[in-house]
Amino acid sequence: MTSGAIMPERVSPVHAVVAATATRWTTRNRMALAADFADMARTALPVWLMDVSHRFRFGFKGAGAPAWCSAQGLTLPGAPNTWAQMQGGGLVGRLAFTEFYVEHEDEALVTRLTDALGRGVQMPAGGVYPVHRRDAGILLGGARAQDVLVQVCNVNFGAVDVGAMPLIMTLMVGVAVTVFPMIEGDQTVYRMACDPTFAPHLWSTLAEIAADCGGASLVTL
Amino acid sequence: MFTEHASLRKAYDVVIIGAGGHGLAAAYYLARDHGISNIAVLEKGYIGGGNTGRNTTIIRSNYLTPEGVKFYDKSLDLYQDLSQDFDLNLFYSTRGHFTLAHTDAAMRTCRWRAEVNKHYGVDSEVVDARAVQEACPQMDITCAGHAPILGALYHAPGSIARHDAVAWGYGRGADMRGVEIHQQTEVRGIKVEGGRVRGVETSRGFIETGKVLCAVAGSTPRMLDMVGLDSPIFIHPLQAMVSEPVKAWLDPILVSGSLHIYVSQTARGELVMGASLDPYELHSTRSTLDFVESLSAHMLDMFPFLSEVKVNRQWAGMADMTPDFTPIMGKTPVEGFYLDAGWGTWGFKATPVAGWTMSHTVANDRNHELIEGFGLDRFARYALTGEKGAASVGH
Amino acid sequence: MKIMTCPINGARPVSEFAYAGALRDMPDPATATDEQWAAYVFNKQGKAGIKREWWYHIASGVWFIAERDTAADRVIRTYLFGKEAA
Amino acid sequence: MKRLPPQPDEWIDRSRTLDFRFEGRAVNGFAGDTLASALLAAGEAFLGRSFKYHRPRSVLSLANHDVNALMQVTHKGHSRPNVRADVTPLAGGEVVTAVNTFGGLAADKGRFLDRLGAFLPVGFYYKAFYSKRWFPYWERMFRFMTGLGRVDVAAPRVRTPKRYAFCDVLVVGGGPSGLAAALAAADAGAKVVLVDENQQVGGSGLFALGADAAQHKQMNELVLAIRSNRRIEVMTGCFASGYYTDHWVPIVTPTCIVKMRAAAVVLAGGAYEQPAVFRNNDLPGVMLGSAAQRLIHRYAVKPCERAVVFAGNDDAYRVAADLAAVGVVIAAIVDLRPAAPNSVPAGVEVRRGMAVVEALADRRGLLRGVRIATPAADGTWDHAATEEIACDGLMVSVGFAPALALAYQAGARMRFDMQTQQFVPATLPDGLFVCGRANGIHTLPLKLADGAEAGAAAAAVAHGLAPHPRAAMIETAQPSHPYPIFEHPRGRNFVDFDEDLQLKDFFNAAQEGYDNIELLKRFSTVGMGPSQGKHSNMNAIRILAKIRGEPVEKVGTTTSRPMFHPVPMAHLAGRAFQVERSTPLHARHVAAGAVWMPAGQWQRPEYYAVAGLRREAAITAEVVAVREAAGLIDVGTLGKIEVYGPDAALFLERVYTGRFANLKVGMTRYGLMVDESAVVIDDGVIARLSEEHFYFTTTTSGSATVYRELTRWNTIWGLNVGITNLTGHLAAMNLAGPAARRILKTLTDGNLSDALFPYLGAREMRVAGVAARLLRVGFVGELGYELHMAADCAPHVWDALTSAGKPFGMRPFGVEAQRLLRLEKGHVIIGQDTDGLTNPLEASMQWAVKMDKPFFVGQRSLQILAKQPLRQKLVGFVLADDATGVPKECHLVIEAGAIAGRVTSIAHSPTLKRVIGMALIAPELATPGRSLKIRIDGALEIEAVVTDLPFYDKDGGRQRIADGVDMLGEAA
Repeated sequence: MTSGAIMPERVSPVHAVVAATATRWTTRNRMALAADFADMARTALPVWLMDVSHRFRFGFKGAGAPAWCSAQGLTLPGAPNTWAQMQGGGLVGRLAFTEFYVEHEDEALVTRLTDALGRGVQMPAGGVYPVHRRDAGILLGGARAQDVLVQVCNVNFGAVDVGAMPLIMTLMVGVAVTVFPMIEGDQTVYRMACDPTFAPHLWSTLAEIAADCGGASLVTL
Repeated sequence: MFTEHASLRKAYDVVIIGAGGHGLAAAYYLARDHGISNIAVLEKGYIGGGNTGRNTTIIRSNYLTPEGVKFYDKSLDLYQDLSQDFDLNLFYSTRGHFTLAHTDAAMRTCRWRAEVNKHYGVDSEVVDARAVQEACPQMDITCAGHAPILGALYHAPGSIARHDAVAWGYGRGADMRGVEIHQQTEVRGIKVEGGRVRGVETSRGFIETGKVLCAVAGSTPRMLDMVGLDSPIFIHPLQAMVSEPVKAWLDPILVSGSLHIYVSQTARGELVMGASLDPYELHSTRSTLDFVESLSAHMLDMFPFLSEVKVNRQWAGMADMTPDFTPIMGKTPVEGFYLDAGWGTWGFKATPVAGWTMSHTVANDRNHELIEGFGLDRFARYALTGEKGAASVGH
Repeated sequence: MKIMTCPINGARPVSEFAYAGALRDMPDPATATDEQWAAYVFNKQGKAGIKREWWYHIASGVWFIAERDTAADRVIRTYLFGKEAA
Repeated sequence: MKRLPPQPDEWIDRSRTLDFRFEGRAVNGFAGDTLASALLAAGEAFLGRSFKYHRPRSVLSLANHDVNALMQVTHKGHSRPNVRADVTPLAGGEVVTAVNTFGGLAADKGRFLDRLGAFLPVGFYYKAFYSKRWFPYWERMFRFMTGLGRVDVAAPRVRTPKRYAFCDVLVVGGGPSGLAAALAAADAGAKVVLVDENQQVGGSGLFALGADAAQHKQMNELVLAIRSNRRIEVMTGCFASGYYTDHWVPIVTPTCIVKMRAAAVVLAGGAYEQPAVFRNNDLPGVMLGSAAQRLIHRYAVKPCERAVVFAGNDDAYRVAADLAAVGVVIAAIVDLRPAAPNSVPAGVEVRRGMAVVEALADRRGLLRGVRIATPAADGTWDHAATEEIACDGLMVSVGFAPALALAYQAGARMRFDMQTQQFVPATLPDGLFVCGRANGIHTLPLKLADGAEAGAAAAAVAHGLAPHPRAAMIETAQPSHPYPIFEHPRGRNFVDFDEDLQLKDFFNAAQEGYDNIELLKRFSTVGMGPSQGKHSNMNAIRILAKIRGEPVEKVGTTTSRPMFHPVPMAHLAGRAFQVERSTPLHARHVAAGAVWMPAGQWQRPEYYAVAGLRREAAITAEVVAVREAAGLIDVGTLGKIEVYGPDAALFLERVYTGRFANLKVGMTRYGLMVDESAVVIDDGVIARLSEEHFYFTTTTSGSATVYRELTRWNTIWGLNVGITNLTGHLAAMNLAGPAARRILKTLTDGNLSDALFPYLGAREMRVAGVAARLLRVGFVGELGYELHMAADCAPHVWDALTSAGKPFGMRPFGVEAQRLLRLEKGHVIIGQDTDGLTNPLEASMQWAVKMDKPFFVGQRSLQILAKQPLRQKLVGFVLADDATGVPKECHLVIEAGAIAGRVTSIAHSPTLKRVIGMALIAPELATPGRSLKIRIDGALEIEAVVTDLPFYDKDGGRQRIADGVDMLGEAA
């Protein structure tokens, strides 16, 4: 493996495809991430990709899910298919009506939620069920991010009102993806989550098109 | 060549609904072999304007079930002499037919078909990837690395023919024998009394008859509704496309289940290409863009050098599908109402034998032995034929 | 490409959906005759017309009902199963 | 022809000369030239040979349907067929030859066919050459002659950046009405995309000038307004290849397709000028008036020195004016109409009420003059009273056919308008608008007004407003002559230049009974060539109307289908995305030397290559390892589903054939799934992790569809359960073999004792520090643990097991070894040992079906089937030890000369040292000890004996190995 002698406990679903080009590595949340371009300002690139699979993810669903969400002190996204910012750079997304998706840097926080809901083998709280998630996390940004999106997805992201904090569940090159558009600085950045077994295909496709658009894949820390 | 008849007669011995290949073939054989020529063939559009003129003209008999193999083998047999019979060149061109296998499951199916075919004396064999490459040296048998070809079912008698001409030949033959072909004549209703057919209501008036043969492919459910029958037939569009003419380079007929392709090159030099059914029910012949997009992508996996070759035209037909990929033929619970339907994507190759067996069935009011097992009643008995087995092995 | 409107995710190209056939009422297995049951299992009422159909939004896993004219390919309306009135 | 001095709006850049080769000769043109304009300017008289008779031809329209000027273009190392010279920009450096010649354009050996013409009437090939004996030879010759350009089989795969795009109003066509429409829509606030297939917008407004300076000024101002409008995106050199449902219009650019989703569409594609039909109307030098105007204004090419203009409308006089303006002598205007317009250019002779009935060729086959006569309305003329006029150019302006293809595809209904003698839209679908010549509006001021209205209406629709009704424009001009078609006893009066169809061919076809437009099209192939009838369909309809004695409207038109112009497959294919899935352990398999086999979207290790071992030997080694020590296989492709809730058990009882209500917490049970017709569709292992929490697996291919179908069922049932698909989020691996427990022990503190974790048990514990679910299963027939854990941690666990297993002789094993192991154990693989129609009774799986449950999917159908005799039955068999051959899967079982079944699985068992298998056979044969005949490749018949399953470890002792008991072979 390109990622050094001791294999960290966690492996990014896109590790192998990234490893094909990566030369510098760093470890984050017990996961090896490529660190090429790490010192470069993202905004300098017309389009860039970033592997954020190291973040911790967790979901819950069921009739009691909205109430449980609030009970855990999480901001409840009011409308279906919207998301809310969490302390410390995490987010909670509301998938349709009664399913929620949580993604955060802080393992302790995610563990607390998981435990609060019980470890599966125990009885779940009334009408709320845990959803075990290990999505691949991909960040797409840059002035020409749109040029990449219009080659992979039929949704008109140019017309999306980012301010309304929507999340969009759609297909990208045949892969089911949940997209969280967000403003970072003066750029719109697209945070995406997908089934990790599709991630290598999605990543290499996005990377190929990004490269055609003069971009690159990178990790900034 | 086709006599125009100013008006419909009051009564006919047999009314055939649908002047496609099947209906006209049945009329032809009724007149030629059974001495029944007081026949009206009713067509709401024009001769051969339905699936007869919309298919990709492939003719083969390498089926999976004994019923299927025997039936289609007879069809090929009848095809051999049609050009002479009609004094019309059908361009019946024997090219050899490869069913490509990209997975071991597909190889198993090929072997299954080959064995059943051989058992009934049909010329089929399993060949390896090298044999495929020799027959089509231009092909990238790794299919761009996505789906390497492991081998194929080779069916030497596989042929193509000029589809319109088949309908024209049968039509002219029937016309010469006194059969009346009425184009632009739509069936509005079928009169049934005491479980028996009495007549047909058309856009040009009512006609009496005791025997109605329904050979209307995509319109079958509408006709069945007129006689109060339901069936497992469901209608999905089947699309195809054709390239600009290029000099001859492709001889065999190639079919790939994994890549959803079938392709052959016509005598004019066009590549005729088809794929799988549209994904949902639709009673229309509209075209879709995603069809030509995905079919082109798969074609280029197999033939990268066609990148600059242009697609000239696309079209669609309405395929009358059945749950077991086998037609529904013969007598029905309604006396005097005979069905020739459920042709899905394989109706053209069956044109002669369907007409031949249905003419026998209508003339004698007894199912021809070759279509035993194709009856509408098989579903209530859960006695589906195994043709679908092929499609499902390895799924 | 055809546009289909998911009651939850909104208007999307039909390629984002899976079609699962017409909505059919299952006869009571206890009282249905064998013939009635076989008809339920196999027959399709295949005639063109306005049909209530199962559609599935692949990316979100949402099942819903579409009322569609199968001759004109016109979607009249879509709604969640059981929420027809809404 | 020769190059003119600079013209005001010329498209060529005289500062950039481009060299290329044509038919072996060095030629040059300017940047901005098309292949055709460069060749004409260079004095080339012939550009191609016709499809059937190989007659020399040149440009006809210069409007992308000059199918007789198709080229084979070799550039940058590879060659493209059927390149359209009339519209393809000159690149420089290309090597160009005419397609479909034998021995070159000039010396084409095919030209003898022109003399054979009399023997090659329409559909001639239907009436000849069909003797069974001779057809193959004749067909080979025929295929050699047909087919236009050549495919370069060495050409590379081209991947194109196909993309989606969105706009409020899409305007197709950048002529006067299209420009006006775009401007009006933009002024109404719409985001507009304007597409024009020409290299520059302006359309006829800038070439059909008639030397009219005012029009020239007005048009240039309009173009400027468009260019400077920030709401309008202009795409030139691009065309809309079709109209698809819901305003979905692919725009073909030189490099890719842009899939445009518009809220409203304006079709302003104008009209195709139509040829007149007279003898030798295909001679080089004969062209449409608009072609001459394009040559002059766009490419500064002088069409000829001395011209006759064949007029059927006033446009012809503008053509004459444009010709005269560049110094062409107008020998005469031959006007079909008895009354010519007022504005006749000074000094030009106008022959009113006369027609060109024949073009005359000199020895080289070039135009030397025309014969004119006075025609009757039916196209006949007095052969005694004709005269000749010398000329080297004949410009034909007798009529137009509207470009309505996309409107037809959108479902518009047309009517035939007598005033303009063309089809115009009668009813249009919502959000679709047609303006300009396609709408029957031909004169400039009206076109501008018509376009502006269409654009405003489209913008309204795009903004969700009701389109205000459009005022009906009244066109007073008569741009199209009703019957510009003239018979000639010696024929060669072409109707379809693609297919070389002459007037008499249509009469013959009708004679044969192909006398409705669809049959005529199919029999004669009119309009079936690359130009798709752009210059032939309208005249064909007129001819048929005359033959049938019916009005044109009654004859109707044939259906129009995409492509509007042919589109390269690479454009349609784009990047050709191929969805592929890989488990988290993919890289581990690569490192371990996996040989891959496809499994749906997955690639799975078939086996792991071992240096010095052949495939079979490597697989056997894996089997032996599992039987005697241990093996590890990635089963992460299995579907993994979780069900929670008070009704969880009830739900499973409904979707599986077995019973789960009584399944104890911490235990697993095999589950079989059938569809409503009782056909076996899936199976898996169901674990009960708590009263209201189940976790289960599905087959690899079933994962998505089973989850989907389960959620659909519960949408109907409304049971209180939560169903989750964890397939991709969890990894799974099966550690199996007598050493499995000992290996596992080294990595977990969990209690693995048989008492606390018995066979078929399910437990949660940490393995190598990773939280995992362990299912004690026996698919391969040994002590085994299926480990399920978070996908991101799976490689860590795999590595840990791999090193922990080393001392025990553990090996990774692939799908092929697993297949063999489960076969020894008599376990069925759904889809291999069953097919699309097999029910559980036939699959000998009654044991997994509990008919006494209140309900499960497929139960009622099974009750019906249970009353019927079995059709087939799945059995095990072994080959006699002295068997002289080994059958393969799907070889047939033969009984009394008839097919009695087939082999579904077969292999040589390294464990039992003999060939074992399973077969679906006729029930009457399915008794243990019964001998079967299996036919190999349709010949040799091998003897086999039906045996009970399983073949190996019948009492299942090995899966139940208790603690401490050491059943390790010497291998350990």
